[in-house]
Amino acid sequence: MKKFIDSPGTLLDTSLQGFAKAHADIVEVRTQPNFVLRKQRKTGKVALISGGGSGHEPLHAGFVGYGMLDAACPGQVFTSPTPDQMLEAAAAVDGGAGVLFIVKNYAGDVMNFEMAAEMLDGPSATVLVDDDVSLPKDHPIGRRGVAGTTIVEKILGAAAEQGYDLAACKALGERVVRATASMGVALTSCTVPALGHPTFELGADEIEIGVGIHGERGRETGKLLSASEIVGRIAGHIQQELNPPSGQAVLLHVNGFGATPLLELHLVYELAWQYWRERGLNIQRSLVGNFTTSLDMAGCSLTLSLLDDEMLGLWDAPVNTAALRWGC
Amino acid sequence: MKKFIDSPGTLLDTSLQGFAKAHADIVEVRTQPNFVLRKQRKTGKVALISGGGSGHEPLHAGFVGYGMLDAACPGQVFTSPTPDQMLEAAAAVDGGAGVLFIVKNYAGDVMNFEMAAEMLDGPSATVLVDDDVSLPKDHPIGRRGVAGTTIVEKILGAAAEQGYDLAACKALGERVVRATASMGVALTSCTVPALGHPTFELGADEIEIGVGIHGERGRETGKLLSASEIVGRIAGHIQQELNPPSGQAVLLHVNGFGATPLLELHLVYELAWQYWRERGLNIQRSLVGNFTTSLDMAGCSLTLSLLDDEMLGLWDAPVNTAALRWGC
Amino acid sequence: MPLTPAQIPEFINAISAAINQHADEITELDQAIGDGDHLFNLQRGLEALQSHAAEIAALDWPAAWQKIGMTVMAAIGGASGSLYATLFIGLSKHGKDKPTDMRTFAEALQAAVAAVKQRGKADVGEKTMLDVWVPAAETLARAASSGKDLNAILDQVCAAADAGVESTRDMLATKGRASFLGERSKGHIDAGAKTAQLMIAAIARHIRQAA
Amino acid sequence: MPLTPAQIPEFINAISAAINQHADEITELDQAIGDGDHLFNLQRGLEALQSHAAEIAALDWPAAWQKIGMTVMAAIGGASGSLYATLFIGLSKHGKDKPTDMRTFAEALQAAVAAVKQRGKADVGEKTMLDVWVPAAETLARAASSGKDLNAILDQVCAAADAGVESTRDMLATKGRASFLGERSKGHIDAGAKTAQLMIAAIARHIRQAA
Ligand SMILES: Nc1ncnc2c1ncn2[C@@H]1O[C@H](COP(=O)(O)OP(=O)(O)O)[C@@H](O)[C@H]1O
Ligand SMILES: Nc1ncnc2c1ncn2[C@@H]1O[C@H](COP(=O)(O)OP(=O)(O)O)[C@@H](O)[C@H]1O
Ligand SMILES: [Mg+2]
Ligand SMILES: [Mg+2]
Ligand SMILES: [Mg+2]
Ligand SMILES: [Mg+2]
Repeated sequence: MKKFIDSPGTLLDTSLQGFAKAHADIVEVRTQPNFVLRKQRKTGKVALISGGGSGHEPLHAGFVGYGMLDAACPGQVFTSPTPDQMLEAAAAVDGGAGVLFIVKNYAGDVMNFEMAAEMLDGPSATVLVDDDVSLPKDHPIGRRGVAGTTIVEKILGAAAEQGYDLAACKALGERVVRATASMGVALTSCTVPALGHPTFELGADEIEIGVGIHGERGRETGKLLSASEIVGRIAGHIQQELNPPSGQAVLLHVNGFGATPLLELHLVYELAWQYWRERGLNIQRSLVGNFTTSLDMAGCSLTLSLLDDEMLGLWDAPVNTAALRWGC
Repeated sequence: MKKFIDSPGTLLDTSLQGFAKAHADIVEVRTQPNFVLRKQRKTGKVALISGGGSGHEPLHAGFVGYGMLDAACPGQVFTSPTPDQMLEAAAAVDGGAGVLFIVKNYAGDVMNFEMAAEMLDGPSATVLVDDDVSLPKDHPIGRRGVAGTTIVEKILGAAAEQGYDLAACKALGERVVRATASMGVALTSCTVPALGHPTFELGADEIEIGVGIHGERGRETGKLLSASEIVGRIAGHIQQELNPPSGQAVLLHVNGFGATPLLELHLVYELAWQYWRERGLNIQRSLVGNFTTSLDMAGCSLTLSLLDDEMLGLWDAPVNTAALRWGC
Repeated sequence: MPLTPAQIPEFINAISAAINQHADEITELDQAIGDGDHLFNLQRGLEALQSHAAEIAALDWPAAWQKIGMTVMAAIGGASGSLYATLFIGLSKHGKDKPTDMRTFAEALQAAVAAVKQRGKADVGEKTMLDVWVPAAETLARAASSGKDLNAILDQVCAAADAGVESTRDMLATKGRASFLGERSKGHIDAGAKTAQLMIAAIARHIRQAA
Repeated sequence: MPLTPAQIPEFINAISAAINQHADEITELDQAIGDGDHLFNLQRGLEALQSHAAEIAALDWPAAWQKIGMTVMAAIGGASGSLYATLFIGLSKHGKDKPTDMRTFAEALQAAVAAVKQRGKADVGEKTMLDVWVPAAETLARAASSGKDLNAILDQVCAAADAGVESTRDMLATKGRASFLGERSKGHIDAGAKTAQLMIAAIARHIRQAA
């Protein structure tokens, strides 16, 4: 394994210190237990808290700041954070209007956030993100939360900033989740620092279709395809899931898993754009880049969100975080 | 080779189309010859034009927009663009106050921009970026331009926006270049799409020290070191070069080469921060992320810029591009 | 010889030794159909317990279980972190105000395992640690209430745990990360089932030796 | 049999064939001490020339060289793009208002190579294409002015080009990307020198066959 680390055990904590310093205008990092919170807090506003295993950066810590998250709880690499992190984060950022947990649908994340919510004194609610359509809708533990999380967190962040109350935030979050579908393809596995070697081996002409974001295998190993074929394939699943009417306004997000160059991500964006334009969609907003990553995995996912005017306005609202910034 | 491409020959053009659509609020892309220009142009302002081989994204097209570049000329992957691109770009963005070319010091880039400047009718000047201290100062063709380019382009972009004239822009640019030093380390090579395999092979316990940004070998192949050792090593070269007095205000930039996760880049930032704090520097600004990449190369570079008040103010000035955005 | 919390440090050490001895196997299992962190998760939990061992040893059983639960809750993370936290907090809740003999422990364990089922929304047959904990707890309850001698009880519980691990091999995973793989999850035993069995076996071995 | 621009399409094809035949070798060379794009750069240039070949064939020599120069300038990029553009534009400038015999061509070539030196701020001995173009142009001038027959001239020029390529092997690169490698640049011949030699040899072969 070749990585910039001193030891797997110190990677996360040292990295968080660097993150805090590099973005000291926006965030603070607290330790024991670890959480990242925004510097400028606001009372009377629903506090948004997310979190999950590390290794997906900039998700979630990179989304802490004005117009998005109030706090993020980073677990060890690919390991859900623990309830004490969430409780401390809630204590630090609760502005008196309740806490909304935004949770990607993984057993570990769900159960740890659930324990935190049970132990929390004040009012809280949870929005579960499960946008990965590579799994069937009736999958026994539900679908995974993947790159659509960025969209959910951005839109909810704007809503909370504008004074939506806890119930309205939860309802909006669930609406965004329902309107959002993603699917990803891996060209390589990734190397978890504590493991020291790639989680799985792929042949030189193989790709993994329908992957999550933890370096685990996907639903299917396939032969290497052209970018057009890959886009046709995964866009097809999303299209089938959302079945948007012609003229529907959408947000198209191409998310890199970490090691895929922007040159390729923009190519994928162009192909996906063409795919959906041919199907009559009105692609109003876009997001291309590495937002929900899997360490050093090569690959990418497509996410489509059906937008209504409210969601569009909230998407466009000012945001000032390490990884997403506009309008301020 | 596993990449998202249909064919190496169409990668760049299709990707540029995707880039144009994904950032349609900020840029336009023209073809035959290819160049990217900002949508909102301004007369009476020095026009800043940069360019270079593709494969370094977001550099330079990602820096086109308010407060930074007026146009960027993307060459084929790792191949300098051609004079006709620069001439067309100049014709499109010249606001009547002359054209400043920002050129990374590579023979191909230098010669092609030189030919363009010779053929250009109006006044022009060139700022050559040569911040790579892995080469000796007296290297026969000078040092390479690497990640410091982002800093030069940001500061000059703000200056041009504020009305600096051509001579003032050139003088400032040369001052920033003199105040800036970089050095990089590669953990892997990268794969140029037209080639289809990594440009060089590194052993599982080897790193390449003092690399440029074209996947070429560095000055030296070394054994894998800890992150602290690597940072100590390359920061040491930069420190020796700039020899900043204690208390000096600086900008510290950790640049990823493409496949190195943010988790590691922030770790490197923390270690570099400690290195320079121990030497009494006043680290006032930071930039951590993938800005000057080498396709899918794993690795990173450190860049240190000594800041004076003018440079600091220009760094902080509003910028609105695909890849850098703040204050607006 | 009734067990007391004073013995907890020894149990923790025995479990740690067993887990470390099977480190590579555990990681391979969680990598094959999970995400490869299960070993490190447990090791983090065991280290945290080791550093609180003296404190825990001085408590009564319910307080000790509670402290163990809170410690692993904060140290492990992941699915196994919340599940083991639930298990130990469950033991604490259900062991309160009761004598600490084998029968009441067996009852408390059954209740705690039920809490784990609820936390995980899972049951036997889904290729998880429950395929070990459920039969082990049931066997303990049955054996303890039938008045068997300690060694016989331990043998039966260990046998149930062994069979439980093995049963996961051909199961289709419907809970945990392995479930994402669908049919591809078949053919590997579940990492969490394996470590549950290792813990049970380590404790049984330690009790036998101490006896 | 004086050469005319009408033959340019054949020359382009002959050069393309030679370059394609040595494709792997060229790429290996530019990869060993450069960045691996030299083959594709030349191929892009040659394709562009091929698509303008008919138009170029109808021009007079100075206009043809100018068009060739502008075409490669816009098609190639990289170091070789500007250098070859400079070479051909140089041939155009220096060939104007002069008869198109071998001597005046040789003079024009020397002037054009001088322009390339200036563009590249380089000279022989720096491990570049100049290690082929400079001796080839000098040899051509010497041989042409000594009134040798065409085949002998061609043989000498080709020999000079061959020797030029070989001379780059043990040189320390001081220009081009290879110079970044310092001592590590030694032991490989320069890709741009190799392709210059391939072009010269292909043209010579074609002239001989046509004669
Ligand atoms: N819903 C669940 N109910 C019971 N056990 C589960 C459940 N989900 C996962 N497990 C168990 O947890 C183990 C994985 O633990 P671990 O690797 O530490 O966490 P994670 O799955 O979050 O990476 C699985 O092997 C399985 O035995
Ligand atoms: N300054 C220079 N003067 C003359 N020839 C040069 C110079 N720099 C590079 N070359 C030649 O150009 C060749 C490389 O061309 P190419 O690979 O197409 O461009 P690049 O170096 O920009 O990738 C080198 O092998 C060398 O022969
Ligand atoms: Mg995990
Ligand atoms: Mg090149
Ligand atoms: Mg796991
Ligand atoms: Mg080259």
